[in-house]
Amino acid sequence: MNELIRLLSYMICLAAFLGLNLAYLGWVERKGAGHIQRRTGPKDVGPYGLLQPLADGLKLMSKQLIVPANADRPLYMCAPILTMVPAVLLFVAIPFGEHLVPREFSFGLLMMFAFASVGGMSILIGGWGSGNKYSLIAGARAVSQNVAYEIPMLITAITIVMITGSMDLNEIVRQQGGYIWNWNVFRLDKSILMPVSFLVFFICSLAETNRTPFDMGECEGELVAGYHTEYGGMGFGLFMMAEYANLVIGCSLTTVLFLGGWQSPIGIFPGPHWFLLKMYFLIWSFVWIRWTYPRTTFWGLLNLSWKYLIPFSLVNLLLTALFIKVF
Amino acid sequence: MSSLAQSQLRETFELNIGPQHPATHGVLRIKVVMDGEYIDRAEPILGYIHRMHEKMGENRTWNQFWPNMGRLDYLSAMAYNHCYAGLMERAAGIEVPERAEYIRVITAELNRIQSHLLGFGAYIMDLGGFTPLMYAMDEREQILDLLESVTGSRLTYCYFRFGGVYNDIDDDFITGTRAFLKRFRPQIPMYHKLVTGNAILMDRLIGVGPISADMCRKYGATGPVLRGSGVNYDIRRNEPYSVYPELDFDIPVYKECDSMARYMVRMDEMVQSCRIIENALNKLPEGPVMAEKVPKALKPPKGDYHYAVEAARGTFSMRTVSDGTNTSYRMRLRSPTYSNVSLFEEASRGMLLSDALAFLGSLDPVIPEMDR
Amino acid sequence: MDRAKIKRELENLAAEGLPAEPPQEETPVEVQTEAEGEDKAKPKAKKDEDVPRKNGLIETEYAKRGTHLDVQINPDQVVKAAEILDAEGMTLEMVTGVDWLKEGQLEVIYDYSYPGGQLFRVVVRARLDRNNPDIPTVCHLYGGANWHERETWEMLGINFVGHPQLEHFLLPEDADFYPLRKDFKP
Amino acid sequence: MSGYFKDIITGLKSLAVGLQITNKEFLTKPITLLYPHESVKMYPRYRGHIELIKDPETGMNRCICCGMCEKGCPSGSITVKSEKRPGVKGKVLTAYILNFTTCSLCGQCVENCKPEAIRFSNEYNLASTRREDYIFNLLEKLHPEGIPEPEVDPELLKKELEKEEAAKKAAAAKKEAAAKQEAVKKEPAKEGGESKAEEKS
Repeated sequence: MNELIRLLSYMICLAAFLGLNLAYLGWVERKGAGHIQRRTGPKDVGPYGLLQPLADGLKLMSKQLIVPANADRPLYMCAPILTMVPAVLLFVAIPFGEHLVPREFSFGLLMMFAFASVGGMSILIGGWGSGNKYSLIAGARAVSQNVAYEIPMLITAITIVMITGSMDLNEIVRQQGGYIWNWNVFRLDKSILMPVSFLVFFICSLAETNRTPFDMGECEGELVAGYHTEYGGMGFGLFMMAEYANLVIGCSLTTVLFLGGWQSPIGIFPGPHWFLLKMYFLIWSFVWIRWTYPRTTFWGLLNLSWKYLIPFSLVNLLLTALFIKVF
Repeated sequence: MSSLAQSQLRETFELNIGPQHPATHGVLRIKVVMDGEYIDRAEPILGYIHRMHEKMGENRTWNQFWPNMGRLDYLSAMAYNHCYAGLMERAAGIEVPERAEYIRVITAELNRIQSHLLGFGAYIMDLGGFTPLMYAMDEREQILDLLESVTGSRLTYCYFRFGGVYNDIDDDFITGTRAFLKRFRPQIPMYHKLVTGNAILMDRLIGVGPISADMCRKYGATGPVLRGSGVNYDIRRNEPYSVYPELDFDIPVYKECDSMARYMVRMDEMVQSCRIIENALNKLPEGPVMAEKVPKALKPPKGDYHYAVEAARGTFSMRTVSDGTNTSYRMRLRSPTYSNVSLFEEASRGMLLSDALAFLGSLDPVIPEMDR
Repeated sequence: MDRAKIKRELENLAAEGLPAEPPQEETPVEVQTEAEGEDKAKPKAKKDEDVPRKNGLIETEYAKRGTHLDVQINPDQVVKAAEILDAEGMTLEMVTGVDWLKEGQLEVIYDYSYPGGQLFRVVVRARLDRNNPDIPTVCHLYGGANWHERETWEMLGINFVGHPQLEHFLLPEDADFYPLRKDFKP
Repeated sequence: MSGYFKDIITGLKSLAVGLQITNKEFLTKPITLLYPHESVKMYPRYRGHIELIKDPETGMNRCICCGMCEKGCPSGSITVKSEKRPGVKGKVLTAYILNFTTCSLCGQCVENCKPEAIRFSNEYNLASTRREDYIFNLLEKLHPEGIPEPEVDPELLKKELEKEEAAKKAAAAKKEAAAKQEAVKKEPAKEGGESKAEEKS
């Protein structure tokens, strides 16, 4: 009974946290973009435009859902929901604080990767189901991109598993306690390439979340709006929210694996606030990157993965194995 | 070309890029036969914004044709005004006061910077970077304000007249222009740092869309496209008009023939335009801005006349056949984008879709000018 | 680019196409200069000007016309002319048509310029019969002529024989009129 | 191989430079002009739609109804309606209609206007969903409180009346004369006709 209440309260809290994040990350992005571009961003709806997400949501919800004539109706309808489900589900495994975990899995990392690949699948379904050539190209691109970037991401994650000897996310964080040099990014004693592997993981999470410069799935310069060209109203809204949910997940995972999760950099007052601080800093860097760089080409993207990221992560894996064996 | 394209078992599909597409800047439509991500054949389809300016020229008096000149290339309307003024002055033998010519050059060059700024911003936006567009727009607004203070309009200028300009520039404009130049000059290195030097952008532009000098010649491509292919051809130098021979500037030429070269030509041209403006402001003579004795109803003698100027996108030339009346018998407008885009079909064969759009952006098409 | 060579070859070409009577090169030049030098208020030599020009080459004054050479040749010689100019590195800037309703003729104008430093502009023109406006295409020499010829066909109904794609371009697909012809009434 | 690592390093460096620039811009103040809350500075030469100029002396427009603006307009957007009034010198403008939907603001009308009766206005924030709202009667715009009647010059009126009178008289006299003449003419014509008929017969 106790467990049930705990789970229920977690569910409610997570839903609230998620909802707030999804709504206000959009606001953060627009405001950030505005200020980076010498503009002000949303301003008129509420103070500092803070009610803008509400207005946007209302607008999206009041729109008619249109199914294109030559769309595959069931696929078209279920794709936005399918993107949202894994994104929400993944929050179950994330340790926000030492005791603030909805559910502690001993294989949390594995579950993360398993569900994350469903996201790419749903993009393909959405692109295919729309019956639009642009969407189809976008869907095909998104899948090959996800596949290409999951490899270095997984290999890098394996090095962490090798260092910590655990797949439990909370356990991984626990091992990074103490001071800042105990974070996995700076664990040069385990592998001298650790900062590089952090960079690899960071780039991969950029690519996995379909963010600029890797937004091949929706590059508007070429494919109009990519896989969600045909979606309007809440269909589009769900895709957009899923993007932000994936953003939160990606940044949380990076925080957990490399930046010590809820651990404090100075050794005192560890707790969820550190986690959120780190996560939001990463999210901000995602936004910052998005409004700074142009998009790569599809070929450039695959080149980066196969020529740079995968060799680096493999070398890193070998080095780590060597270090662990020798020392 | 992809190995797929060469194999027997290829499956192609048609993709319709445009007329409403974020990368076509207006209403250009390109019918593409795609082979996966590769372009098998691309055919630009024009005419979505065709307004038949040439026929309008036959129905309006010479004076009444003025507003049309601002509506061809709405981004560098001054150069088009300049061409028409030059054409009719050549035909009717009108001497233009020197001050007027200097004012024409200053405004036309300001307009050229403005056009290149938007071209640069929009091009980077095509490539996915949204921020440079906003910075470029910021600078562009300054120019538009300056030009508005003189001409009264922001985009579709109708400022030149046969024998001079509509009204004189004032001291506010001169100080404003100087202040703008001072403010604008350091921006270009910033653009280079933010955009040109960016590894992602270099990856996208270098070696993309090669056009040889000979291909440019065959297709009549001009402007930054030609100069990006290593040909030093600029009407301002090679067929000097107005007071350009008296001014001090260089013609940027790049030999790489790729999209990056064309992009760099535009960036360097902005610097050169700054030089021209500064130079012209220093040399600006006093005097009237309108020639005396310009007849209200112009009737150039019979025959046909030709005049060419360097617009922001290349050679804009006009050929008019006059039959001695107050309207033209035939007015032909040769727009640079028309020729520049005509080589897209040949050059884009076997290109990746994303490269092809990067290539199209490097041609910097302005659709209303192309369709006329 | 060799100006003298271009001039000589084009002159020969124009002379080739002339009918058997001896070519009078001097007269058109005079007419032209006379017309230029005249005060526009009183067009005196009106009688002479209304007659269509004879084939042949005229050296025009750049400051007044914007061109250096003005050649009128027979329609079947335009490809030859394009070959001559192409060999010298000239570029085809535009192709235009003019409808001379009174004379019952259509005129095709080719504007050539030189993109290699020197200033040199050549106009090649050919007069066609209005009822039978056929002229060979120069597409195979100049790729850029493709669109220009297509437009000229569309606007004036000049049929470029051998053009790969004479389809509607700027006008709607079902347009069955030639808007730039002088007898076109919308 | 060294090129491989060099590429990575220069690439990362260029990316970092880009981030630096955008960060700097993020921290500087935005330049947006918040349009509906703040208004744009208008230049005196701004070309809005044309308007009639009020003569400070008479409080009337200066239009002499020559129709040059109407003729010069490339798009035929201007219609000038005028009439002759007794006792007023020249024609009187009754309506100056500008069809702003077709106007291209080229300024031919302003240039053609000899008495400088029209100029560009500074009005820029016109908005409407109806086409008819852009067909302005500039005379009404000049006098929103109602179009004043032109002043009648009594002397001119007198003169005109006299003239009219004289003209009437002259006309009457002419008529009479004409009638007389016709009567005179008719008879010989009749005669002629008859004679002709006679000849024919």
